[in-house]
Amino acid sequence: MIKYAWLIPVFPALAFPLIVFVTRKVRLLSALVAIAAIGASFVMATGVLGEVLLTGVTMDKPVEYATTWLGIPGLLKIEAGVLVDPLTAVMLLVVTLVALLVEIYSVGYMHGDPGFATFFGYLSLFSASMLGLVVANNYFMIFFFWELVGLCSYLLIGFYYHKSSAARAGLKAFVTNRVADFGFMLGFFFLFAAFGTFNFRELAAAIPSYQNTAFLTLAAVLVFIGPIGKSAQFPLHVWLPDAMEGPTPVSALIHAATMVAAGVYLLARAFVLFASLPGVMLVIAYVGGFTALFAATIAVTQRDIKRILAYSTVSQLGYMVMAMGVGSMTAGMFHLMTHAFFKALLFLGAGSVIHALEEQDIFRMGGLYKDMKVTASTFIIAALSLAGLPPLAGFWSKDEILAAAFGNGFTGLYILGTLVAFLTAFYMFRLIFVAFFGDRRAGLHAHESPLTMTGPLLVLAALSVVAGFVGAPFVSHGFSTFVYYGEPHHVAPNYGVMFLSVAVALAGIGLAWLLYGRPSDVPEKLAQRYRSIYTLLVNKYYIDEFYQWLFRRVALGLAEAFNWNDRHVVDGVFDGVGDVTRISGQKLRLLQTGNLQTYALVIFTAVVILALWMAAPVLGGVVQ
Amino acid sequence: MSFPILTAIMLAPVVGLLLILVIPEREQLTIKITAAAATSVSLVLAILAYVLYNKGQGGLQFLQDIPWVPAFGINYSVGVDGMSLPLVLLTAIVIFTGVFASWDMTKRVKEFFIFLLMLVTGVFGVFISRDLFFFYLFFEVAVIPMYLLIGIWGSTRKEYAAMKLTLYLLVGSAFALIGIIATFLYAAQHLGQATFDIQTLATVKYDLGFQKMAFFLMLIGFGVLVPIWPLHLWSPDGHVAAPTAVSMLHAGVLMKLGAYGLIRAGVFLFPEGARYWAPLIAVLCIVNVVYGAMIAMVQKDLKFVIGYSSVSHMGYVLLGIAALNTLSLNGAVAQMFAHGIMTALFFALVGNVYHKAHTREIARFGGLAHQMPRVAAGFLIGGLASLGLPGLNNYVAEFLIFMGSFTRDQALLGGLLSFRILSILAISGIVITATYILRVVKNTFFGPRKPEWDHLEDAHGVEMVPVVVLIATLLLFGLLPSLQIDVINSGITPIVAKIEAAKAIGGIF
Amino acid sequence: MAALSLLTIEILTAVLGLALLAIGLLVPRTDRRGIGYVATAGLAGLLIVAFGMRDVSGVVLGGYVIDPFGTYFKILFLAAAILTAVCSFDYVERMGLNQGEYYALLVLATLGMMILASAGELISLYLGLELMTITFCILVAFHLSDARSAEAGLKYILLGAMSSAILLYGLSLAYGASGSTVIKQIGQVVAASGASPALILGTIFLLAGFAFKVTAVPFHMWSPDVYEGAPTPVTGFLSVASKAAGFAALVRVFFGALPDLHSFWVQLFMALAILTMVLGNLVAIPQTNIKRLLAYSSISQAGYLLLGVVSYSVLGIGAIMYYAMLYVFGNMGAFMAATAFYNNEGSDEIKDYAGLARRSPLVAAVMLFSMLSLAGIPPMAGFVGKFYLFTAIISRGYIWLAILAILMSMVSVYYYLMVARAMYLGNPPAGSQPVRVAPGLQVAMVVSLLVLFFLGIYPTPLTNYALNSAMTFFMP
Amino acid sequence: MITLNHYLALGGLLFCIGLFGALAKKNAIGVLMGIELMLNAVNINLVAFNHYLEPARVVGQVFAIFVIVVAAAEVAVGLALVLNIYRRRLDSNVDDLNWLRW
Repeated sequence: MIKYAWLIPVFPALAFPLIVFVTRKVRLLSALVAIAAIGASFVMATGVLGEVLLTGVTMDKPVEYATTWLGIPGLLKIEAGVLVDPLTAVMLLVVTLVALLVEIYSVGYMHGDPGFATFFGYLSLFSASMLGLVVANNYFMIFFFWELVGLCSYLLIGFYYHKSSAARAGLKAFVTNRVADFGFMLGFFFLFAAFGTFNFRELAAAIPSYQNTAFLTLAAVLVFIGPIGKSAQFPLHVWLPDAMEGPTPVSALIHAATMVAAGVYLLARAFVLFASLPGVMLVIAYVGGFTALFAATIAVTQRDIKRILAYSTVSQLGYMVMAMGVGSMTAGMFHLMTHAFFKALLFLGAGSVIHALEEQDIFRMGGLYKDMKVTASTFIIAALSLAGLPPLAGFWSKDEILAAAFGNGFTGLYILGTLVAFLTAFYMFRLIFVAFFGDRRAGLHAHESPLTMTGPLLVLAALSVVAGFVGAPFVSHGFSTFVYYGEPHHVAPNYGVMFLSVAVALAGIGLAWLLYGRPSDVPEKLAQRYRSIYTLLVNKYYIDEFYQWLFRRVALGLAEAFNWNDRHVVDGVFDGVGDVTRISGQKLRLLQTGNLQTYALVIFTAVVILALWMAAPVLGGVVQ
Repeated sequence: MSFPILTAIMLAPVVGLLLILVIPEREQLTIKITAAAATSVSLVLAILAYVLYNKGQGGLQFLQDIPWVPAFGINYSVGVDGMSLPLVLLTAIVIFTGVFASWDMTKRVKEFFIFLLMLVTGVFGVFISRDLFFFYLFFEVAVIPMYLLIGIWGSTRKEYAAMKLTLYLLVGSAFALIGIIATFLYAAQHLGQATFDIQTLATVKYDLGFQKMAFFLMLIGFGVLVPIWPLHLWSPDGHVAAPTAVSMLHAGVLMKLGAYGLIRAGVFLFPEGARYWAPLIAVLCIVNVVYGAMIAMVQKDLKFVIGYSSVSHMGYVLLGIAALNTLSLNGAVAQMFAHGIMTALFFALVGNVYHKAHTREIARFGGLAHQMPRVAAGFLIGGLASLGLPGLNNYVAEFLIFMGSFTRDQALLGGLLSFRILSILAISGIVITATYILRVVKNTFFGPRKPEWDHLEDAHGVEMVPVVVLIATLLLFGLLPSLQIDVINSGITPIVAKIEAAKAIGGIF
Repeated sequence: MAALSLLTIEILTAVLGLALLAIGLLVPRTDRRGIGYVATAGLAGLLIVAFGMRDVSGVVLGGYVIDPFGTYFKILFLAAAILTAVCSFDYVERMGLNQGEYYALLVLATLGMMILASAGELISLYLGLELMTITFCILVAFHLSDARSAEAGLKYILLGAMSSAILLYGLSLAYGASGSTVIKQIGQVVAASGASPALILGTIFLLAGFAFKVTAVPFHMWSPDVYEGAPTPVTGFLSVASKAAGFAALVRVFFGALPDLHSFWVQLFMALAILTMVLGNLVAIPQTNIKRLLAYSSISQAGYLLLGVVSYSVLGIGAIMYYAMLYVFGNMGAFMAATAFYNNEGSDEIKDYAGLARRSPLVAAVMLFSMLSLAGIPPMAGFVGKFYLFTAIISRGYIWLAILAILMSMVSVYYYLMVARAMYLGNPPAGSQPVRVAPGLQVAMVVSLLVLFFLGIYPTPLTNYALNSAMTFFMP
Repeated sequence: MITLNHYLALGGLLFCIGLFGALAKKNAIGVLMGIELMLNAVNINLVAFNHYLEPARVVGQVFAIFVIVVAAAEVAVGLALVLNIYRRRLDSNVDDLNWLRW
């Protein structure tokens, strides 16, 4: 199976042109093509995972094969290759599974949309790029697909291109990521300059023995900029909340479960690079930790259901990055997996709600539980999982991160993580209490979504419950012995940490119940009391405004200045030369007076001048 | 002797031109078809040559020599190597699509196609010449038709732009001519025989002072064409004023003449001079890239955006030349090709919109994707190409240039500045490019539908030929770059060999 | 008697001229148009004869040199004369005067140039010069009904006379300094006994005299006025032929008699060349009258030709010869187009040329390509000529001079394109008919156009001919 | 004893006088006469040189005679043109000959 792993991206890659050029007119057929393709990939992916497990392919003994895509003898060899190790296998499974479910869900969600077929085309293109990114065996290839997923995200965010806001959000997402990619690209240029290869394993072999730490640090930091953008870490997180302009399935698949996780995946892939540089690791850890807290605080005050989930996503991604930073690649990937399931579930649930209500402001919802039982219950399960209550998936993965932070002596980050856990529980249940309980708002008549939509919800719900067990501490040969860096280490369960995290989670839920569980005016009072903080949070720390100012005033101002310079100064100089020529012509022409005696005079004067010029040496000789 | 395929490529337009001369003016369709036929012959032959070219063997192929002016050692000698072959192909593609892009031309059609074919003949000639004299001669042949084409069929400030363009190009070429003659005389002394054959000239050992002088002359001469800042102003004005097909040919091919000449007659003949001036080129190329892109960001007219984006993109070519190593030079040539195709695509589409909407003011557009989805898609793809999206030809080119210039680790200004810093600055252009291109796409094609444009019909029928052909080309070489790079590399190798053989001298600063 | 056979061309030309004079008096006014045809035919015949004698060389009476160099120029003069004659048919009829005289003078002027080109001795040189000048100034003033023509004539005769006075003074000094009027002997004397101050002074006077004929700045000032006032075909003839003759004589005297002083006069000529190129081109820009524009452009052309002298080499002379020859076709082409236009519109103002391309593609094309040739844009012959000239001076190390020259020729592109702009970009005035051109003139225009293209694309034959002739001039 | 230089000085003087006349006289006829003086100055030179350098051969004198003849022809044409213009404008002032300029 593994030796056909390269087919996994190929299926959806073929589906895209097929849909766009052939079946676009036939809507349902297009959907089928897309689903069939990703389904095939899913089957392959499971097969690959199975083979990895059975044939004992481990992180140290991966399977790799490649063909040269572009080569310049002796200088450059760029491979198109496949690298399969447990990391890849897991990632493949997660991506194909979520993608499959989301596409099925979309049949119901997008039904009736004019761009139905195109939508599935884009989804297929995205899946292809994402899977390509996952199987990539070198930096160049990963960057290649990295950019392509960026493109798909741009296309899908701007899918409703008639909405200016959507178009703007797409642009913002692409440009923000571009900034990050610039860093990423420089990063692996530095690596190439130092080692002359892009290949992960060759680099992994070479890096430990490389002396010039400063150079390597520079490279590592630059590479890390990539994830900062893709995984929406502070300060490049701004694009992700706006990305919610896209259709909800897109938010679920791309901007929650898979693409945004690509950054974390890259960190895992390049882990050898960072692991050797404690300083960089620290940076990563704190960027992640800070983002987690920062985003959580914003999520607390948002009203739009998708934005709350978006900030929660940012926050959780921060968690994963932090996990990488504290040195536990296992924990990071583990959380990536579980998060993929329950966050996708949350978004799809939200989508189902929006689909029913055409409404996104949670404070205009309420009592949805009565009308949409499936949606609501699955949503709650996912929320509990995210909040980290045992025995749900989220609990295990988050606990592993906290344990790692604590265990590796990052106490500060540990506390911070715990705080985030509290906030997470709080804002999730704030959402739930407001939207799903309480009494119906007037004018809103919700109805449960069709099976195509609820089906995926149920599957994901199941996963959100069980997925955690693969990595539970009491499982001897679990996730941690499967996906790891360096030595497979089985961390012993740290019950203190477990207990505390559960406690804070419960506390959060309780607080949410106190404030929002029943009618009360406390929230308003608090908002009044701490107005400054409240506005700061509502306005997301004014970071968007800052970037706006930076672009409009600074960048465009500079551009205008350049433009003026080009049009007036530079052009002025060259046109000036032309004018001088022309004018001097007009002036010189006046010498031609028309009077023949003047002409004669000129002639004789010239003769005299020439004579003197020639005679000068002779006369000079006479004088001496 | 075998079939002179290159001469045929060049003369096919001439034949078409002569045929059109005898077709009465009112037979517009016949004229257009004749032009299309002539150019398609060139295209087919060019593709044939590209396929038949023996990469393994490399070097100049499809040679043909006819003694021309023995007294001066001038021969009509043609041949292509890995560097010129892609550019011949580029020219063929662009002119072919250009004819279709000007299918809706109705004003003085006969003269238009006559001049157009005259122009392209010159361009072909430049790329296939192995003889510096003919190289220059063909180049100049291309200039005057350009003046008339822009002057008669142009749009905004056409007469001013046409004159400006012509004078810039001619003054520039003047320096190149001096350089060529000086080289010729120098070589004639050392070889004891008069020759203009580039390969032979390259065997001469020019002393350092001469190299500095000659390369500088070439730099100005061909730099104007590239266009190198601050000699670039003819290009935005020219692009904007020129009619669609001419803009395509002009931005698509003519600028490449400059870069090509700079490599062929500059770097190849005077490697040491090149080393000496490289830092200057590098600095100017940053201005091109960043400054050009910034200016493009605030343009109001679609064509001005594309015009300045060309300035910016050709900056990458300059960077590739300045870095003077295999990767970068491969990238530079690839970028010439890729940019040519990409920008031709842009101009074809903008021309299409302009022809129907009679305006190019971005502010007036918006939501055009509703009325013209195909145009929008094409434009978006062009935009993605120009911002260097993987999977499209430009990415490969830019990537190679960046790699090349980045791996060049040279200290400038006594260590104050490193070449690597310069290349990083230049690479930052990809961000600005993404910004302005996608902003234009957003403001022009996305957003709510504007009823005032409902009368616009989407590109269809013949109008789609350029779009399809050009996009297909971008994808082909973007997904299978080795088809392109292997050829180019076979042409770059000897040049790099000369550069490495040259004694390592410091740059101007 | 072998000596006389060397003079075949001159004798026949004289005969033709006198014959035309006689015919002009004999035939009735009604069908005098035929005279033009006779003249053309005769000149064509002479051209053939001259071409037949292109390799003959010998000396008549010790002072009159027949050599390929001279014959080359004779061919040039005849070509120019033929084009002028063809160009004059309608024009002279419009002037409605005794056509016999006109063509006779034309032919005699040609004879003067021939003598000038072959004169190996100062007296005959002077005679040739004056024959040319006097006939020309009658031709210039030929348009009796037009006061401007008369003014031009008077200016030409007065200034011409002054300049020849200067020239004569120079000749007398040269004679005095060397005791001989035979150029070769003067050369030997100078080589033997060096240069006396008197001779240097004489050199300067000679230079001034020739500079006047070749319209080198600042001795050019007569030419714009005369060119504008004169009948258009005459202007054309004057601008190409008398200039070429001037150069022929100049080269003979300076390269033949004063090679040992070249370090002196080369720098003088360089100064003149620079002034001529710069001023000629700059002042041409603001012109609005096509003849005056061409006048200034032909001044600047003289500047380029002087570069050949400055280079002081075989290549230089060859370049001069090549350039002069194609300059005949380039300039005459432009003047023929101008004449054709004048015959229809009665105007020489550039603004009236608006939309000419639509009214008469041929005339417009001839004007355009002739001007491109003058500007030195490939594939026109002018490019090759300039290429040789620049090569010649760069080979002498004057790169800066070459750059200046070529920049100036780019300036010239500007004002030539201004005409092209009117013809192609402008729109014809409402209700204008197509320009009709007499068949003879059409043929002539097409021929000169073809020559320009041919010499531009395949210059080899003329190149070789010019270079070989230059060679024989240096080492007879 | 009169030497060659005396003659040359005379010639030079005459040339300058003629030149002055040519430049200063406003009447076209006057200008023509000035030019005649210049030509005569040349003749003096020629004859003097001939006499002092190589009395045997008469090259210089022949030259002088040619000059005289040609000068006559020149004057003839010149006068004709002056007459033509005089008929037209009833004056022969060279300052008024400026229709053609710039």
